[in-house]
Amino acid sequence: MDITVATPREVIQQIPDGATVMIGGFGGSGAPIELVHALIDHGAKHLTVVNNNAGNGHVGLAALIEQGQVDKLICSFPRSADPTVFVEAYKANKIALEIVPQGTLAERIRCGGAGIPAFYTPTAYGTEVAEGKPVEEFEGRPYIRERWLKADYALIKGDVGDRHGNMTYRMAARNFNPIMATAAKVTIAQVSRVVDAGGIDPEHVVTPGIFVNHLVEIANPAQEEELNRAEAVYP
Amino acid sequence: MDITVATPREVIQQIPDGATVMIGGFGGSGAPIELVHALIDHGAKHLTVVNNNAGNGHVGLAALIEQGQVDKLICSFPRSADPTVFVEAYKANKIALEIVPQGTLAERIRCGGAGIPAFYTPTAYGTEVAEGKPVEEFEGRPYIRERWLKADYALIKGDVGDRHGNMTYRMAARNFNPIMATAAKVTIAQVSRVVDAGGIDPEHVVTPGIFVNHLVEIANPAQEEELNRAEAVYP
Amino acid sequence: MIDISDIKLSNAQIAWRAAQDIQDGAYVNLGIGFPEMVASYQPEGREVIFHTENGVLGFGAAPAPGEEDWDLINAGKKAITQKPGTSFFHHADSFAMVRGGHLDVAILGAYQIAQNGDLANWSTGKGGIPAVGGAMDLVQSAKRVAVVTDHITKKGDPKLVESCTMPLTGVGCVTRIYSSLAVVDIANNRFVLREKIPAISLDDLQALTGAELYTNEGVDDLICPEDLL
Amino acid sequence: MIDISDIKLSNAQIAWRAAQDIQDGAYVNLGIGFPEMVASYQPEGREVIFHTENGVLGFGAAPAPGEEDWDLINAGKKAITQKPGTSFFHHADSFAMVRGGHLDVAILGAYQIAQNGDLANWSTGKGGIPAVGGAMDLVQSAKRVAVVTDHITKKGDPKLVESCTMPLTGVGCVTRIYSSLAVVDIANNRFVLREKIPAISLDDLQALTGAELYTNEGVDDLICPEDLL
Repeated sequence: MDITVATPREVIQQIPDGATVMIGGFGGSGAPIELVHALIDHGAKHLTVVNNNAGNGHVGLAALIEQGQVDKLICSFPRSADPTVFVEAYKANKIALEIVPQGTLAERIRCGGAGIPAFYTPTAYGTEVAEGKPVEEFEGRPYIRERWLKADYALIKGDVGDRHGNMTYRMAARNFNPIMATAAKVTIAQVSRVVDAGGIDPEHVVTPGIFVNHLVEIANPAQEEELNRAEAVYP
Repeated sequence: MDITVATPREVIQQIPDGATVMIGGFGGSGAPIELVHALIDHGAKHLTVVNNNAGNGHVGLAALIEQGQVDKLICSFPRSADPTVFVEAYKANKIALEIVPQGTLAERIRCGGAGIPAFYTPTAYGTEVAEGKPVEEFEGRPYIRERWLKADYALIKGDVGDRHGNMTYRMAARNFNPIMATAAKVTIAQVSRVVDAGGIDPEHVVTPGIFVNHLVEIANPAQEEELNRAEAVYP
Repeated sequence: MIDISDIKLSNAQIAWRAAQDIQDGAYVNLGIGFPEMVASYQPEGREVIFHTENGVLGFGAAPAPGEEDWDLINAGKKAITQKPGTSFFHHADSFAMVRGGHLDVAILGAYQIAQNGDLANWSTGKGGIPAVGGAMDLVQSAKRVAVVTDHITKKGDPKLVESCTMPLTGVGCVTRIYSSLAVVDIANNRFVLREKIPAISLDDLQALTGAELYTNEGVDDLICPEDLL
Repeated sequence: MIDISDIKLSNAQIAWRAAQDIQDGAYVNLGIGFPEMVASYQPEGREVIFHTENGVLGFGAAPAPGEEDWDLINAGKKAITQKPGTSFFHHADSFAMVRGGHLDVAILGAYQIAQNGDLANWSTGKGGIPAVGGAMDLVQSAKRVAVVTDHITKKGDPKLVESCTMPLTGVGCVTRIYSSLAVVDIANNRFVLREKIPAISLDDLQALTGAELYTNEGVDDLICPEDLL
């Protein structure tokens, strides 16, 4: 069993127009820049993207939005050091925005992967984010009901991956990546290093291979923060 | 910050009669035998115990039941190689039993720790286990609603623990231990080895210390399977 | 009624037949006991990754006697081993895999299977102590749920029935039955006979089955290696 | 109206005051920006463990410029460091800690705080782009939710109000306010003044506050180190 592929292109090109795509990362940390750039090269349009943020500068998710490929963004925090691209698209009504509190976003994704269609949370009760959502009391405290979130594709970034798809992450670059891997029909992962099965201690696997469909080695991945400091623009 | 204690006794003795106690382990794997035996020595009664099973032989959970300390057991599978103790108590109406499907049990515990009072699952829909539980359709499929499960105390077993309470586990002995650690007001953990903060690679921590209140080193913990093969009886 | 004791397949043969349908690269959960035998008959050249509810994926075969490490067991509490690609995780993550529909195949035993796919395999309903374990999660959520079973009970009653009389494990969940006499699919709320052992006639097989067997899509011979006993 | 610009506490002084209330061994989340300053003023001898929403517990201070590793950042996307006892985990686990009530203290900024504990700090409600991040989770679930804030807005309007006019972050969640003029608790749906800076009179403080300040439990002087500017 070997789920590795040589280049992002050969697997990214299966993503059709209109797909829902989860993109890992929190800001630039853990963002699968090379996979996102392959998605720009591929050109799929009318995407719904799930990410914590809305991109920064003119690379990665910001570049995907700048290319007009994203119809809707589901995120918790569409602000960043340089959110120009998203802000312009949003103000021009070129992109729809669904704001989800960060913990609710994480749990909706986990539930999507774990087969739980709905759950109750105290988060956002009594706020405008809760408008229209069912409310119920448990032990005298009010909660709102939230629904799972699933995707057609997840693009995630890890550190080491084996040929079965078992993966580790690097420090805070873990963030949304492991849960997004579980919530998509097809998960495409980039890792800095591919090893043979057995190359990761079974105790240290964070994402078991069952959640990963395609694995590509990007030996020296770009770091969004550094690209932006260099004022990089993609493509 | 140092949450270690020298002996199980000094922390187990705070457990009052009538407490709800989660006990980690799946069968004997990961079962905190020494903590359970300290609970027998302590003598707290009328306990509600949450465990996947119902004990085996005459040690650990089986011995706790044999001593008459458990009023109710919440578990998924009260069978084992030698379930005599539980079976006799159950048939004599000395212990109440709540059967929960294993995945639902795990998720109820996780939700207890994660602040989610209720969730929907397809598991057990249409079975007698679902009787009396709310049913709702999502995308045309029926689900039942289950409630979180919390405890006053969790007794868990790990491999290595640091003085902050960060923990690792050993192979399949992980099982219910990490989630029970999150779902109790007070979590008491035994580990084979205590190390200083920094002694566990931050990438390899399975249970962050925020979930652990007391940590005790039991250098060579008993293995339930081996105790039972030796026909051990406690006390 | 026909005596099938001399013609029926052995458990090993049933397990062998079930193993033939598991694709390369599949993630598979095998129930405690008889279903575990399926792991022994994987066709050469296929790599199958086994899941056990208690938090192990990609484990290896049983260790030699005396080599057991009782921290490394399967859902049946039997000792297993690591191999390259093994991973460990906790119970909530393990059942996220199950409930989330990530397992390709779950193979379980059965007391009764109804023609609508209902399965009863956890409680005889006659008192005794109920024990459900992970079965209710597995049958409701694996992509494909199959059963390995004798075709009839020890008393001679059909296990393939119109509707289950025993407490259900799951509703409408089973899609294929590997029995000691036949391979039967469940589609559109009926039993569709795919294969039967040559030694039994259609009429006799029907007589041992509690609901109508549909045969209009063609019935193949069910041939298993004879040395699997 | 009194000009407080010369007498009010600096942000550093407010942060210092908030830090004095954090107990040894506490697990604490600090909001992005001003609240992060609280970490700089932990009293000697207390060990506080900081949580950041993006999956790190027990992290250390900012690295020296040029030493940043951009895989190791906090919720404000600023570089942080590891130290002994650090752990990493994914976002669902991070918010299980938050929502599950495992954090002892969350300290956030505020646009408005109402006397019933309602907090508005995520959206001015005036158009622009809303961005909630993890604030709604934190305020609803940390064991203690406190606010560090100027007592009044730049325009001079009260931030402590009868009821919030801006979009809420959470209802009834704040229990203590560390402002540039006072320490105010929220109890039984009212503002209870605990401490005020000596340079302001009770009447002037009341005039700068949008709801009644209860003083019947005694008001102490709020004294901060003077060199924190």
